[in-house]
Amino acid sequence: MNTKELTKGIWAENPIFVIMLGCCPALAVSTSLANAFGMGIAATFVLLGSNLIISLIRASVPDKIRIPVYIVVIATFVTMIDKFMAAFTPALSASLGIFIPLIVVNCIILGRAEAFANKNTPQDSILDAIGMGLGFTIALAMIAVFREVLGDGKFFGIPVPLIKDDPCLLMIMAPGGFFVFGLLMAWKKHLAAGGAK
Amino acid sequence: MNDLIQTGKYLLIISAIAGLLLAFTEMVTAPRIAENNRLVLEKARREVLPGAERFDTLDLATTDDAGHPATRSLSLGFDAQGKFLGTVQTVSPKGYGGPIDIVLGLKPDGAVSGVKIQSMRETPGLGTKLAEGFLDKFLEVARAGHPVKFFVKKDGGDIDAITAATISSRAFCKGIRDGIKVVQEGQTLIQQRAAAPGATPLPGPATTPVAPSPAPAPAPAPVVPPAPSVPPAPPADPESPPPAPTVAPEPPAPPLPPAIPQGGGQ
Amino acid sequence: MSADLFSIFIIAIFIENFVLNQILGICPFVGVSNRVDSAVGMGLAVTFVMVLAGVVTWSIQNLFLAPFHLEYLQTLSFILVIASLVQFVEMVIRKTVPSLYQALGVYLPLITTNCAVLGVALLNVRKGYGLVESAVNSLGGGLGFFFALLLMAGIRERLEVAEVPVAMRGAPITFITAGLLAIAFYGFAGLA
Amino acid sequence: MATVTAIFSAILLMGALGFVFGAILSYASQKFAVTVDPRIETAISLLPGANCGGCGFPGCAGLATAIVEKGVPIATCPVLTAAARAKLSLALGLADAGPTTPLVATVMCNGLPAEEYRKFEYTGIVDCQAAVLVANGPWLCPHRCVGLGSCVKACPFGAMTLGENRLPIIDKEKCTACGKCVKACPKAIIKLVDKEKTVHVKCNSPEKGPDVRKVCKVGCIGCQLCKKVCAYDAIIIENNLARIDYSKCVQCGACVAKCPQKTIIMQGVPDFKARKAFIDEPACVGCTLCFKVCKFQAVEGGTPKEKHRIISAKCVGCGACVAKCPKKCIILKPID
Repeated sequence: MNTKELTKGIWAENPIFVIMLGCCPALAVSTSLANAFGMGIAATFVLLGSNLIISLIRASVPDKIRIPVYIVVIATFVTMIDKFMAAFTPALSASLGIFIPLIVVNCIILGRAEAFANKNTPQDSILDAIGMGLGFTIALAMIAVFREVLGDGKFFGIPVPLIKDDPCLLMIMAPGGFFVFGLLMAWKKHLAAGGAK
Repeated sequence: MNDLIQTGKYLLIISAIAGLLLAFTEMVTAPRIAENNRLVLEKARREVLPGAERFDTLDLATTDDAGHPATRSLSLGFDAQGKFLGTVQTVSPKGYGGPIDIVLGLKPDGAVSGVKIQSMRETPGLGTKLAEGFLDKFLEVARAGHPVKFFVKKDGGDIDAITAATISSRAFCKGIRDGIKVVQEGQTLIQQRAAAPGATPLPGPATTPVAPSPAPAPAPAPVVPPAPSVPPAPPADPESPPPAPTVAPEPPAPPLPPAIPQGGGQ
Repeated sequence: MSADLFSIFIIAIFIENFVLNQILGICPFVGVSNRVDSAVGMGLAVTFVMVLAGVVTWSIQNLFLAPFHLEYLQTLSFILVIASLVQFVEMVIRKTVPSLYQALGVYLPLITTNCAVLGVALLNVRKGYGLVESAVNSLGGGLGFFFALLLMAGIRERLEVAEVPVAMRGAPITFITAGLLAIAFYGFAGLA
Repeated sequence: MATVTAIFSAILLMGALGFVFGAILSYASQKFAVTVDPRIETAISLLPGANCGGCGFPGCAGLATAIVEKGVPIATCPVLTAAARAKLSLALGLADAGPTTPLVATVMCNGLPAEEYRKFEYTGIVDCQAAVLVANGPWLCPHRCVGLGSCVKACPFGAMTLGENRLPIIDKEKCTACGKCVKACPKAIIKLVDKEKTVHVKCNSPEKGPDVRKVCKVGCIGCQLCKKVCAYDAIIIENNLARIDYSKCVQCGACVAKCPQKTIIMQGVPDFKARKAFIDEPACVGCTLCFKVCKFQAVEGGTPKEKHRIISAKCVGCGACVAKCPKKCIILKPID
């Protein structure tokens, strides 16, 4: 059970900051910590399932229709989760409901399927999925902290004293997402470069 | 050539399996989802029209934004003693990110008794403020009694919009105005139905039972009481059988259920 | 009728620009915008896929899904259509313009998961557009993406020779620029 | 009953869609089949894949097609190591007549005093080609390295960084001598040189001595002292500029010590001191070989069987005698 597969996804090869996949939901959804965790957990769950299935069927897929087959697997998996959650856990679905359809178009899932799952064993694929999922959630949470506190004047829903009366709305809107994302990535590169000048 | 068949066959199998899986999940989950939605709506209706115990549905013909004829089903709320409390309906104006489903309660005199947002897809953090501060302020103004102009301040109304989310605020007000218009137009019918609170609701315009078919959106009842001017709306869905009038203590069929948050339905 | 179409077209390109306003399709937007020629290639490929996908998904929705009440198959069938279209486009480009195929690299298959393409398809259904309206909206969406990508590529080529702090080089400065572009695009919102 | 038809219609629809698209894709894959010669595929996989363009072809794929179809020699790829080249020639069954000595890019400019000799403050586009358009660069010396890093940007292997005085520093291990930096430099200061050699003339200016002194403290003034002191005549003076013939140079350092302008340097030995030969008297057997080989008559002796001694004033430290002495009793020592 080599843990490298697991830990690489969390920080070293963080899906958002390093491989730069899955930025669409990251920017669109990271307006509050609750959303961020919701999206993160949902994405991790789907990534786990799809990586497993794809690594199981990878041998038999003719290369010409590799992408359509993977996408059908992912879409089926996502829709099933969405429906089952809506039916059996209505409360959870109310909060996570809008994220699930977004996951189908999350580049990480197909990215990892294409780059990893169709070349490695199911065990490694599961580890990779967990690592990538956690990395995705952490990155999302980091972005969401800034955007929620600055843009919405709240932290996890609790109003923050100073900012709550006139928060900078730009942070919540699209440009804010871009700025926070860019700055965080620069900070990560700065760290990765050993804190050089 | 055989490669063509071979690949086609492979994708056919995969897609067919996918179709089967989804159909299976749909079959298992659709009724429960409809049930969940109905419960949520039920709670919303009670919340919006305090004190209402029993609801009667009445379908009114109206025209939607593009002028095409459409039916709007109203629920007439009666308290335990059968007194007519007001009407509840779901309006779905088009907001910034898609339809905003609002459950609107109106008192007999047209004042707003209560409003609740069922589902919306507005930009998180901005449009979603409709459900937070905006709603309470809106209710204060609406319940103030004096005739309220349901327009955003910018358009000369009494409602102050959410900053940077004027589109959502305008859509919200439009939904309210639309609801009030429907009730005013159908005022005669409502009075007629409200006038006979004691008796069990007239058998006439009963509702369709929850059709067993997995279709998530059961078609609204095609029959509308023979109002002089308004032509009955053509049955939208040929497939569902004409509803046998069933009298149940509390008509189970929900009015046009709100769009499932995931955005299916017309 | 055509006035309505024109307004859909303009809204799709400027006001509800898929990349800068609705934050969809960021992965290829950042990945391929380092050079103008690969940006043009990607923009055209995405627009082509979007328009075709818009038309095909509309027909599937209205000919198959709605009448048979199979709305739950919506996401699945749409994404299958888009994936096959992208694979088709990939083969065509590989045969006809190999250099563009090399330049786009991994980002060509990633058009499949490009949120913008599926976004357009679902938006067409949610807004209840007709066939022509869907086609126009998809074309507008595609050109909006293409327009944003071109702007970005032009700026990034100049960034190559500008003095950028070490940590900001590459993706971070791209995102900051995209943020500024998004603010600029808000100017168009007044057009609605 | 209705549910069964629903499931059936779902399967039917998805199955039909799947089949239609599967068929279209496989038809397209035949119609648009790209016939790729398998040998080109192997060539691409064995080439370094950096697409640096050092070979003059559009990337490794371009070179691979040229090798397989047009018979271009494998050696045109400067980046390939000898081992990789052998493997490739084996895989393709082609001859491997590649250059044996690995090369490395070296910057032939020392431009030490950056601020003193600056013509103007350049704040335009950060690119050497662009800066050169403005009055031939911001430095007094027209041949000085512009220092805006076009070469650093051109290097696909990340082997170059801008050091102090804005002069590029080249990492010998990473540099694959692909030549991209040589082409990128508007002043043609970077040259591909034998990797082992460490002594270089760090100047590129053919101006006359007095003109060079006006614009640079460490420029070559063409005084020819280095040429005189070199025992292996490895230095050629062309229009006031010394140039080292690397095939002859043994890096004895004599020229480095002699050069009054400190233009010639030995890499890795910043303050190189002049060295003199010393004979270990008891071990000397008087074979007179050192006397014969010394070009500078710095050896006192010549009669066989007598002890020889070095005249340190004349000795330049070229090390010729050290190599020749059969008893290995001559050593070179820096004098302080």
